[in-house]
Amino acid sequence: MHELALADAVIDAVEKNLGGRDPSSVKRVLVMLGELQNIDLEIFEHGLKTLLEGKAIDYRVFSIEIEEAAFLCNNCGESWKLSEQSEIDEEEREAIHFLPEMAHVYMSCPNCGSRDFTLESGRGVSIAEIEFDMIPK
Amino acid sequence: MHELALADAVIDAVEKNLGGRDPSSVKRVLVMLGELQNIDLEIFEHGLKTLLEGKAIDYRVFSIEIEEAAFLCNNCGESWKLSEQSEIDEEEREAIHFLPEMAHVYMSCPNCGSRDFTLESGRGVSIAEIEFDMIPK
Amino acid sequence: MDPRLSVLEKRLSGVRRIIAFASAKGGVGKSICSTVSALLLSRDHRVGLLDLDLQGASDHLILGKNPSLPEEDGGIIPPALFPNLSFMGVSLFSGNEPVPLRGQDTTNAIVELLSVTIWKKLDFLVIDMPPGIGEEVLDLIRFIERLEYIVINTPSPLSESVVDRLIKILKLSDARILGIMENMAGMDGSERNGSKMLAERNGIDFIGKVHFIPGLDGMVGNVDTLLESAFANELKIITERIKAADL
Amino acid sequence: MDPRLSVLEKRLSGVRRIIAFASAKGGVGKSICSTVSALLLSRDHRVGLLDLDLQGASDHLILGKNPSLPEEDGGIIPPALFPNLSFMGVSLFSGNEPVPLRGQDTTNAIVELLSVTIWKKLDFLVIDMPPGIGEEVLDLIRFIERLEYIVINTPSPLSESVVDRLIKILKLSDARILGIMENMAGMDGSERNGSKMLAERNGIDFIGKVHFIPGLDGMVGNVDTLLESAFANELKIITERIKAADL
Ligand SMILES: Nc1ncnc2c1ncn2[C@@H]1O[C@H](COP(=O)(O)OP(=O)(O)O)[C@@H](O)[C@H]1O
Ligand SMILES: Nc1ncnc2c1ncn2[C@@H]1O[C@H](COP(=O)(O)OP(=O)(O)O)[C@@H](O)[C@H]1O
Ligand SMILES: [Mg+2]
Ligand SMILES: [Mg+2]
Ligand SMILES: [Mg+2]
Ligand SMILES: [Mg+2]
Ligand code: NI
Ligand code: NI
Ligand SMILES: [Zn+2]
Ligand SMILES: [Zn+2]
Repeated sequence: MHELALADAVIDAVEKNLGGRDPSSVKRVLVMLGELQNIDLEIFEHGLKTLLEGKAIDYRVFSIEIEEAAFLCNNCGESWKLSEQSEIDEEEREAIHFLPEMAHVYMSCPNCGSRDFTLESGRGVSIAEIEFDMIPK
Repeated sequence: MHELALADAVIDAVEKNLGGRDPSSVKRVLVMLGELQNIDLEIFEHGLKTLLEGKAIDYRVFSIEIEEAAFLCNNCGESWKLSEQSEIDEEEREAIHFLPEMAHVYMSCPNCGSRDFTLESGRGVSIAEIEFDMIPK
Repeated sequence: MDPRLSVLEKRLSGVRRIIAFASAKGGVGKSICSTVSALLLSRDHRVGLLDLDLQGASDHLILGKNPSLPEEDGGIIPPALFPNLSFMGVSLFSGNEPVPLRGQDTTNAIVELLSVTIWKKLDFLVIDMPPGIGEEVLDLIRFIERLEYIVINTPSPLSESVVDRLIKILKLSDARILGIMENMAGMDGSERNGSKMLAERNGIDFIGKVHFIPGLDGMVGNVDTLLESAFANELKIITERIKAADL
Repeated sequence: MDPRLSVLEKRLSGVRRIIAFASAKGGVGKSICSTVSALLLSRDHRVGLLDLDLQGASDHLILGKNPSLPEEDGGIIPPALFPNLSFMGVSLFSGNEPVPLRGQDTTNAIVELLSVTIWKKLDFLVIDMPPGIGEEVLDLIRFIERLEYIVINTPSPLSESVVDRLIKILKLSDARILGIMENMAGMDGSERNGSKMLAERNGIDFIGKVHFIPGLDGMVGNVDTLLESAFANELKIITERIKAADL
C-alpha cells in the first residue's frame, strides 16, 4: 500500500498553503480520490490520522470524496466510465493503481479500441478546497 | 498572406456543422482571431466574402473578434500579455504568424526567461459560436 | 470549435500517397532514410517532404539548406528546394533554434502545418517522424487514416523492443504498414536476422535493408554525394518497393 | 490543487546527487551510458536508476531484468535489482507493452513517480532521459533545480545540431551541465573533434569519450559481460569524473 506517501503529500500541501495562517485555523479540506488510482480509503484515512499526530491540524477537518473516473477517446470521441470498462485483470488493475497513466497500456476505447484517450476525471489525489476559520486564532 | 487558408477552414467548419439545417439558416458565426497569429482582418474578411460567393451563407453573418494573447509561465507562474512582451523582431514575429507555436522559440517569460509557458488564449482562429434561425427555412 | 480540423483532408486531397518513416526508437535513421527516399522518389515523381520531428528537425541539414521563411499565396507554399521536391517543417520558421514544445503545442503545430500548407499535386508526401509514441504518432493516426508506414529497425535488441511497441499501436488502429526496413545492417559486425523475425512475428512484410555505410555522416548536407552513395543505392530498392506497393 | 508537487523535494532529500544523461537526439546511447554508469557507480556507492524514457523504456532490457510490480511500504519501493542499485521506471508496470502517452499524461506520470517512490539514502540518482525537448526535459528543469546534466553527443552533424539546441534550453534555465561526452567515437571511421568543439563553443566541459564498440548490442541484457567490456572500461573514466565533480 502506498497510501501513506499520498496522505503525506496532502498534509504537506495543506501546510504549504496556510498563507501565514495558524495550522489550527484549517476548518475543512476537501480531498478527492480518483477512482482510477484505487486508493484504500481506510488506509488513507488512517495515514492522515497517524501523520497528523502532534500537529495542530485536526484529522477530522478532512472530507474525502471518491471521484468517478471518466474517459474521452481522442480518436473517435467516445466517452465512458471506469465502471463500463471491461476486461482488466487483477495485475493490470494493480499496475494502474501504482501509476494511473498505465490506463493507456491496459485499457482501450470501448468503441474504437484506441489507447489514445484523455482521463477526464478521477485520475488520482487532488485537493479541491481548503477552508479556514474566519476569526484568526 | 495565408488568411485565405484559414477563412476557408472557417467556412468548411460551419458547413460541416449545419447538422442537417439549410446553409441559409446560419444567423451568426462568432470567429475569434488570436492576436498571436497576427491575421490581417481585412484580408481575412475579404477571403470570407470571396469564398462565400455562390454559397447560401451570407458573409454578413460573420462576427469577428480579436482575442488577446495571454501567457502563463510553467516554470515560475508569471502571467503576461503579448503587449507586455518585449524584443521580438520583425522576422521572428513573421515566423510566429505562420506558426504560433514558434512563440516558444522567440519569446521568453519576462520574469524567469523560460520558454516553457502555456498559451492561455489568443493563439489562432477558432469558432466561438454558431447561431441558426429558429424557424427552419 | 477548431475550424482547422475540417480542412485537413481537403488540404491533402491532391496527394496520391502519404508515406511515413516511423520507428519510435531514436537514431535509427528515420530522417536520413525519409529525406533520401524523398529525393530518390523525386527523380520521376512529384514529391513533398514533411519534417514532423518538431523538436529535433534534421531534414534541412541533410538537404544542406539554410531554411528561410516560406512564401504565402492563399496559404503557406512549401518551398521547392529541389526539382520536384517541396519541403515543409518547423525549421523553415525556427532555423536551428531550439523548439521546446509540450504536447498540446505539438498537436497545435501539426494541425496548423497540415491545415495551412498548400501542397501542389503530389504523387508522394513523405513524412519524417520523431521518436516516441506521443502526439505526432497518435495525431497522424487520427488525422490521416490512409497513411502508409515504413517502420525502421536496426540490428539492436533495444531497437527491436521499442519498434515492436510502435507496431502494436499501429496495428491496434488498423494502420497500413507497408513493411519493416532494417537500417545500419551489419553495424554490429554480424548479419543478424532480427528485423526479418520482427516482421514475421508481427505478420508484416520485410521491405529490405540498408547497410551501415561508414562515412555517411560526412555526406550530410551534400545531396549529390548522398545520392551517389552506397546508402542511396541500397535505399533505392526500398523506394522501388514503395512505388510497387501502390494500394 | 495537486498535492504531489509539494513533496517532490522531500522525496529526493535523501539523495546526494542527481545526474541526468540527456541529449535531445535519439539513439546516441543515453540508455546504455546511464545504465552502465549506474552499475559502475554502484560498485562503491548507493545508486538509484530512474528510466524516464516512458515511451521507449530500455534500461530493464540492458540490465537483463524481467520487470514485475514493485513492493509497497508507505510508498513504492524501487526494487534493488543489483547490490546497491535500485530501479524505478514505467517498465515495472508496463513490461514491454507500448506506453502511448500525450504530454499531460507524461507530466502526470513523472510527478507520480517522483512523489510516491521511496528512495533509500542514495549517493547518486542516475536518470535516463528520452529524446526531444518536451515534457520530460521541461518538467525536470522546473521540478529538480539541482539536477546535473551529462549531455551525450555522437560524431554526427545531425546529433551536434540537435544537442546544441538542448544545451541552449539548459543554459537558459541555468541548469548545471557537468559536461558533454561523446559516445560512439570513431564510428564513422575518423576521429572527429565535433563534441569537443561543441563543448568549447558553449563554454562547457568536455568530459570524455567512449568509442563505438562493435558487438555491444550483443551484450545487452548481460550485466557481467557489459561491465567487463571496453565500453564500460572507457565509461569508467567518465563516471570517475562525475564523482570528482562533486559540486
Ligand atoms: N545506413 C547508415 N549508415 C551510416 N550512418 C547512418 C546510417 N543511417 C543513419 N546513419 C546516421 O545515424 C544517425 C541517426 O540517423 P537519423 O536519420 O538522424 O536517425 P533518426 O531520424 O531516426 O533519429 C545520423 O548521424 C545518421 O547520419
Ligand atoms: N559505444 C557504443 N558502441 C556500440 N554500440 C553502442 C554504443 N553506444 C550505444 N550503442 C548502441 O546504440 C543504440 C542506441 O543506444 P541507446 O542507449 O538505446 O540510445 P538512446 O537511449 O540515446 O536512444 C543501442 O543499440 C546501443 O546498444
Ligand atoms: Mg489483458
Ligand atoms: Mg531575437
Ligand atoms: Mg530524425
Ligand atoms: Mg534511451
Ligand atoms: Ni498501493
Ligand atoms: Ni500570412
Ligand atoms: Zn475511440
Ligand atoms: Zn517564468
